[in-house]
Amino acid sequence: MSLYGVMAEFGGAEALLAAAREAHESGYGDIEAYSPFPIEGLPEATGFRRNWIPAIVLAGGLAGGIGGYLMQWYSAVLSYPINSGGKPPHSWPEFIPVTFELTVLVAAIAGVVGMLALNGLPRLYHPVFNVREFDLASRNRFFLCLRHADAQCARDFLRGLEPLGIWDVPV
Amino acid sequence: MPQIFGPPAVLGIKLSLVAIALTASAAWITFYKALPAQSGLASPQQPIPFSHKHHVGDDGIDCRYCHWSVEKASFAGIPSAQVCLTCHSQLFNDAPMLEPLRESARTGAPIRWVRVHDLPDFVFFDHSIHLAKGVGCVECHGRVDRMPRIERVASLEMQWCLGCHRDPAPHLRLPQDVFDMASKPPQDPRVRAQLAARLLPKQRLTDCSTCHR
Amino acid sequence: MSPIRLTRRNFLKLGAAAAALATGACSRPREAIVPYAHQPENELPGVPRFYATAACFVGAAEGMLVESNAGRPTKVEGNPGHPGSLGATSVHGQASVLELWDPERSKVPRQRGQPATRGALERDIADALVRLRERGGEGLRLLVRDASSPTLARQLDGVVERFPRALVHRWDPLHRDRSREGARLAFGRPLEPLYRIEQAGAILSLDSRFLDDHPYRLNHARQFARARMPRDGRMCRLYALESAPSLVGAMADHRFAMSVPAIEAWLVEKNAAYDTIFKDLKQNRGVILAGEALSPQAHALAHRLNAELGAPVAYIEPSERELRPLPELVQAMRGGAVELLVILDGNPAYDAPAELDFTAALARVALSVHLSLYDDETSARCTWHLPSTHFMEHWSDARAFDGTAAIVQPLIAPLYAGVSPHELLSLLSGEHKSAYDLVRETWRHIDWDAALRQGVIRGSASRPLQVSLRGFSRPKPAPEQGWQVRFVADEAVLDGRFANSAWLQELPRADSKLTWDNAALVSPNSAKVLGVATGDVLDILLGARTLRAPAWVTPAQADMSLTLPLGYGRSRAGAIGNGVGIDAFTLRTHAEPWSAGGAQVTKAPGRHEFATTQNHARMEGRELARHVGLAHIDSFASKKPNTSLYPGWPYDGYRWAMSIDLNACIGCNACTIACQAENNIPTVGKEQVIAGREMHWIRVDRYYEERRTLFQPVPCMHCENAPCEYVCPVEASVHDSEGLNVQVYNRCVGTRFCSQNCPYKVRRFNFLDYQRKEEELKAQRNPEVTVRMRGVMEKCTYCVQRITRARIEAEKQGRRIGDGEVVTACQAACPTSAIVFGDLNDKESEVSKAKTSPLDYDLLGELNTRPRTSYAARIVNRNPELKDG
Amino acid sequence: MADVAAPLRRWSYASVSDKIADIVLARRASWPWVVAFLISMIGTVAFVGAIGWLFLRGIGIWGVNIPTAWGFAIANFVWWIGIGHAGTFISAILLLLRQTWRTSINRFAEAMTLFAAGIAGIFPILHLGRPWFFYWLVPYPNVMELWPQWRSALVWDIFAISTYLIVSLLFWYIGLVPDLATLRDRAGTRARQVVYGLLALGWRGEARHWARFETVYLLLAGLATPLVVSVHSVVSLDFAIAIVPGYHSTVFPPYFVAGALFSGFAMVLTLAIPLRHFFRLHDFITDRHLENAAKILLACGWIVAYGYFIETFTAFYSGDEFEIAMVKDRLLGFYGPVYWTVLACNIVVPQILWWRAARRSAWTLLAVSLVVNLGMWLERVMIVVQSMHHDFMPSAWGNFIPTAWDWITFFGSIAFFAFLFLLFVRALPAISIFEMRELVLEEKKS
Repeated sequence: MSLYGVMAEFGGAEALLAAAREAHESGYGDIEAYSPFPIEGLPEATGFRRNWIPAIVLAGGLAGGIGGYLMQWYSAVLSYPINSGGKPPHSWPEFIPVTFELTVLVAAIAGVVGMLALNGLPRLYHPVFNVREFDLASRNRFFLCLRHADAQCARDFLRGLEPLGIWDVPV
Repeated sequence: MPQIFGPPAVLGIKLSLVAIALTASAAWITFYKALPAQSGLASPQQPIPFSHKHHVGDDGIDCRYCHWSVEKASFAGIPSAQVCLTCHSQLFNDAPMLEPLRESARTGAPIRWVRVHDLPDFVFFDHSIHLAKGVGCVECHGRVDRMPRIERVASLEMQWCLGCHRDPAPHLRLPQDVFDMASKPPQDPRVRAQLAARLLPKQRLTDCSTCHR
Repeated sequence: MSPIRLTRRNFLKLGAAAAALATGACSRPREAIVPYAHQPENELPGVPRFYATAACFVGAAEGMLVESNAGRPTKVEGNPGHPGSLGATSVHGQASVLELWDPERSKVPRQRGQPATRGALERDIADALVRLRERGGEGLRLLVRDASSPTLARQLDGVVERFPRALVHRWDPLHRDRSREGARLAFGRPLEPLYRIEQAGAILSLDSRFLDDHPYRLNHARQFARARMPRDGRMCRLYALESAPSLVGAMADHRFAMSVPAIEAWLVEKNAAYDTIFKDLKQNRGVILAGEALSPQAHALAHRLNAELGAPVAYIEPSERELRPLPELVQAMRGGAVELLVILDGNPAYDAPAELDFTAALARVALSVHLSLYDDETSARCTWHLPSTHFMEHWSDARAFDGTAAIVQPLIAPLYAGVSPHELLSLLSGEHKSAYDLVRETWRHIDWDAALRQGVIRGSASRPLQVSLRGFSRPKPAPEQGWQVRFVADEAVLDGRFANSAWLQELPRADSKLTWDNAALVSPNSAKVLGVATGDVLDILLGARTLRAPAWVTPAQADMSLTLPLGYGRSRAGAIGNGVGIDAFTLRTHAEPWSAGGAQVTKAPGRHEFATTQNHARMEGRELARHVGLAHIDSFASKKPNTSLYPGWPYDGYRWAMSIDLNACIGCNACTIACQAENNIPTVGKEQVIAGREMHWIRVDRYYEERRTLFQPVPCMHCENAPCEYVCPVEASVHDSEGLNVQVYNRCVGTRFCSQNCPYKVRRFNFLDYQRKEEELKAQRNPEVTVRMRGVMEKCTYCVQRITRARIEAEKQGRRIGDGEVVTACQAACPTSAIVFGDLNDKESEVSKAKTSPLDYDLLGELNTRPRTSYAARIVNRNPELKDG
Repeated sequence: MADVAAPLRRWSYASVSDKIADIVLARRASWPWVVAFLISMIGTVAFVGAIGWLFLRGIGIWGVNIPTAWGFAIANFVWWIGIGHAGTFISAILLLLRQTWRTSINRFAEAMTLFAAGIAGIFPILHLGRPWFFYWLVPYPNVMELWPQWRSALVWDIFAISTYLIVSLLFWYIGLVPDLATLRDRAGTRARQVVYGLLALGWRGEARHWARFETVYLLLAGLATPLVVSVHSVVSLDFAIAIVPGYHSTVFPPYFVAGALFSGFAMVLTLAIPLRHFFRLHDFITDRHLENAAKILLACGWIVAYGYFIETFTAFYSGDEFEIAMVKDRLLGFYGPVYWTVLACNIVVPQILWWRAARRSAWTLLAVSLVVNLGMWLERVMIVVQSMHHDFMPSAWGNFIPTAWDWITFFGSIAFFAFLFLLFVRALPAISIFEMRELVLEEKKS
């Protein structure tokens, strides 16, 4: 049977972090670490490099702001200019609030959508859920999963880290 | 922990999402088709199967013979039973399809035609001024001389009105052409300019108060 | 034949409910398009036609041009050629079209309350006549109200000819017997004084109400306005002594609130003020006007004084002949001597003098027939009630106060099974002629078509007569004991004949701004004496009769005297008028019809809630309704606004604008109701008025200042920098290229921000669905104006429908709209031409000229709203030698 | 701030998770919850009924009129929006300020924000004369070729509020995802597994996911911060751009924002105190939490007081006759009592918070917070109504008298709010679990 990876369970954040670092140094390329809360340094330890989120949010903000202003300008000046209270069609000071709101709105949506997309979520079915003990990953247990490595070596390596347990993760 | 969602479950969820999307769009399209502008009011059954094609196209009767007030009033005028009978007391005077007409003349009870070109009640349209400025009948009513049964060719939506009010020039005819079904707006830009010059400024034509009171 | 436009217009309102639920109804209901079966002559669908006619509301005819849309009378305009109108209309003239369409008008003849046929009635009458014939008409009595119709007079003669012993009586609760009697004393014959107010340099009004309910009020108003125009530093000065609040007092330069006996005493005793005033009158060709409430002796004295002054007044025959008085009739009725009583119009069971007890007497009449518009109090007590046709439904004729005759021509076939007075009379005279033939006969020798076209019969005015004074006794003022009770015709419902008119009931009364009610008017001092405030209830004991009435405190009222407007407390007026206000007729006697002394007034338990449209009477030092002394006109500070950050919008087409002359405005409310009729403005009812939701587009604000009353008509100002517009989120309140501040009803979602931000608070909101649903009333509506549904804002449009009509006509002929081609409804109705409307880009237009006046100012101009509507300040012309008043 | 979390020493990852999750997963509901829920449900029914009648008959069932065409609806709107501020303020601004004590109250504060803002959003629509056309305020291509009128503050409102709602919702939901995963993994029944499973989007807590998660969470906080300030500034512009005395005032934006936080924190306390009492959360929501909230309350109270003062001052300083008349009327006119009640509730009463004892006594705080809620609502009513009823033209002056429907709608909205909040408490973790775990870790370290 083909394996998704080999998984080890740890009791604490420090243990997981140490394990992840060691696995990384011993040349395991594809490491996944699961924890019930974010742990400082863990992503880097598992080889996480570039975070695109800020760029996406910025792009969204710009799009929202510029788009918003253009929309107002088009509708009030080009599409149907109407004399409202004797103010000029292009009353730019009064276009500011909507422009600002749209900047924030689009930026926020872009950020969230971007995050989910990059995280490949939503993903309801995932091999790791096949491990019975994995439900503790959202409570008080910490898991390390080595992928695309010879299963036997991985098991041996992990056993060296003194985990609470080791499992194969079937696909 | 056992998987909560096996691959089939996930597939099911995805499919149902697609289904929801499809039904929603379908519902919207049906709703949109039901809007007055698109709805089947375009060519309803009339109490008498009156054919503009026959009267205008074949017999060549002028619009104003029946719609007599079109140049003088906001309302074009619908011919009274008498007007019809000026001819139909001689022609087809016993045709069964004209019975409603004869009855109306007899009893004085008017014929209830179904309104085809129906504007909302907060819109005030005036036929006379449009004709006076060179907007021909055919511009809004289409080639009625080819309609066995009268039908609506324009949506009569505000955007449709605005289309002309914002840029009238291409829709203007020479005064002698306004009642001519076959006529075309003059192509010569100078003539067009002359016709357009007789209009109020665009700002006035697109004022709310031009059509709404 | 149901006119197409009618069905189309009202669909909006009918569809409202549906739309409300169906969120913008996705498919419109099928509409029928209904042509005529037989096309009437020269009738253009969608183009209104005007027909000249006339009607009597206060004793003499008011000429009018009635607008007819596809055969439906929809609006009344004045007839410029008619002396009783001069182009203006009274509030009653405007309301008469609603009266025509009132769904509660009587529709069928009734015998003792049960629907019956006209045939049966005619048989009854015929039988009675046969019996009466033998006794030469003994026991046949007729009772009429308005007798100014020459044809009617002719017919009455006919009846008397046929039945020599028949007697014709007259009862009009608003009669003018006092002035007639006064003239008889002074000149030996009953005459009417025809005042040339325009030529008067000064006026002394002795409680005359010559602008309020005088038969010649519209003509007086126009003359008065002219007289008040300053010419080379001089203008007519008005002194008013009044026992009840009146428009005259409000316009006066010197105003004295005095009871009727006090006025007569003042006239006889001649104190210092009297001398000063008399001197002024002498120097400036003044004239003295005496009111109905004064005794005949006082009238006679006034005539003599006018003669001494060489006052501009002529004397003419009264427009209607003298008939027998009511008491005689009642006596005969009580004696059982009346076999057949025919009552033509009028409502004596309700408005006859209390002590006569007309109702009881009526019970003793064998056969009584009542012809009236409504099935009212009298109808209920008569053997027969016969629905009368409305004056817009029948042929007749009528005389103006100056005698000028006019043909009353119908605009529409009778809506119900009604007959006209003429037809009923022809039944009695046995000639069985149509009203048309009868009227034609009366006017055999005139140019009939011209008479119809012009609405007047040329040269029919009565000639001024040479009169010579005779000796008569001076008035002996009754010593003032107890309270004086003053009865006045209510400015809205008159003697109650308009009690079922929602327009008039909701029309804010000039002085009190009270709607849907009448009250006992009390002066502040008297209120202190009684320990009452507005809304407290009073018990009034007069002679043997008592009345409980709510008090209304007004500074314009004389001390120790109450004013009771007549015409309320009706029991059979209809759903609108029943039980509104208190019935002052229950205190009114034949001997003291206008003012009675010796009353006892006490505070009664309980409170009464009034519906008034203006809760605050003072200006709080703000410069709103401005006035200036005649001498200081040049130093008047107009305070026109300053600069703006934004460049102004160009208006190179037309620049519509309005100017309202506060010096001319007499606060008569004609503009308010004319606007209501023209623009399909709904009435909302007493509760909604109390809630502060009245809908009038042009209101007449009333402020008190010292002893002065200031009127200020306030329509939409059509500001160029309109505060209402930039706050509207959906572009429902916007400016058009001619400077109109337009309200697009069909775009309005009802945020009401526009009203919040309107400093003038002239916007009106349909908080509920106010439009009445009766089919008859739909027929009255103006097809050129959208009927607004619930939830939308509305306001004065400068009568955009009239501007549009004029523009379309002008554009068809390829010319500009000329000055005076667009006349707004309020402007047309105004008796004093206080309102001018026109194009500011036309430097020659009336409005442009008006705005060059040194007195021209913007309301709240300091807000820089740049209103298109501006005002000319009122000019006060006080007599420097006279301190008080 | 360490001592805020001090009591957590007694707790482990597991116990924290279980304690909070069990509030939701517990089979049976506690009787106080049931009672409260029933009451709120009755109120909600009344609320819906009143709305139905309103749509049927028209806006006239309320006391609004000319001149006071705005009434309770707008006052309620402003009040609710104000309450809706504290949540995002706590979770966003305090996050940026590294105020770890926020962790245990941000979740339900955000929920409160969502519900309050949502209810606030209903009122402008109810307020319309023709509510079924409310969407005309939103730009979309249409057959009339018409657009919203961008100069109107009401259009700004639509954008401000919908933006605020959406951003708050995202912020809240993103924060929930890891906890939803916890609930998913601990859910007893199949049904709950599915529901929470779907909501959790298959969250696994993978390290890279956490990294992106934290960035976006931080950025959202950064975006939400100016948003909080902008929303009530825009709301205040509904009044400030008008020319009417009492509306037209430059102090409004800051004054409204302060007022918003004021009422917001009052509401946070109103909810937090019963919450921690009935669910025994004293270790998470400590007295220190309450005290901090109380301090903010006191501070905001003074800013609001300044607002009241400066308004009156500038009126007289300006010498504008209309402004002065308005202020005189506000103090001594028909609505004078309202003004003085407002001062009592918003300025006098909160002064008790100078005393540590008062700040640390939960029930005193609850009382104060209720008084402040009332005071702030009255303030909104005062601004909306009193400014209008005596404006430029004395001839048009009039009073606004609320009808029974006005009151039902107001109290109904409160009931509806309670209804939603009670549901939330039973359906979702009222305290952020994963952030509590972080705190536990920190406690271990220290």
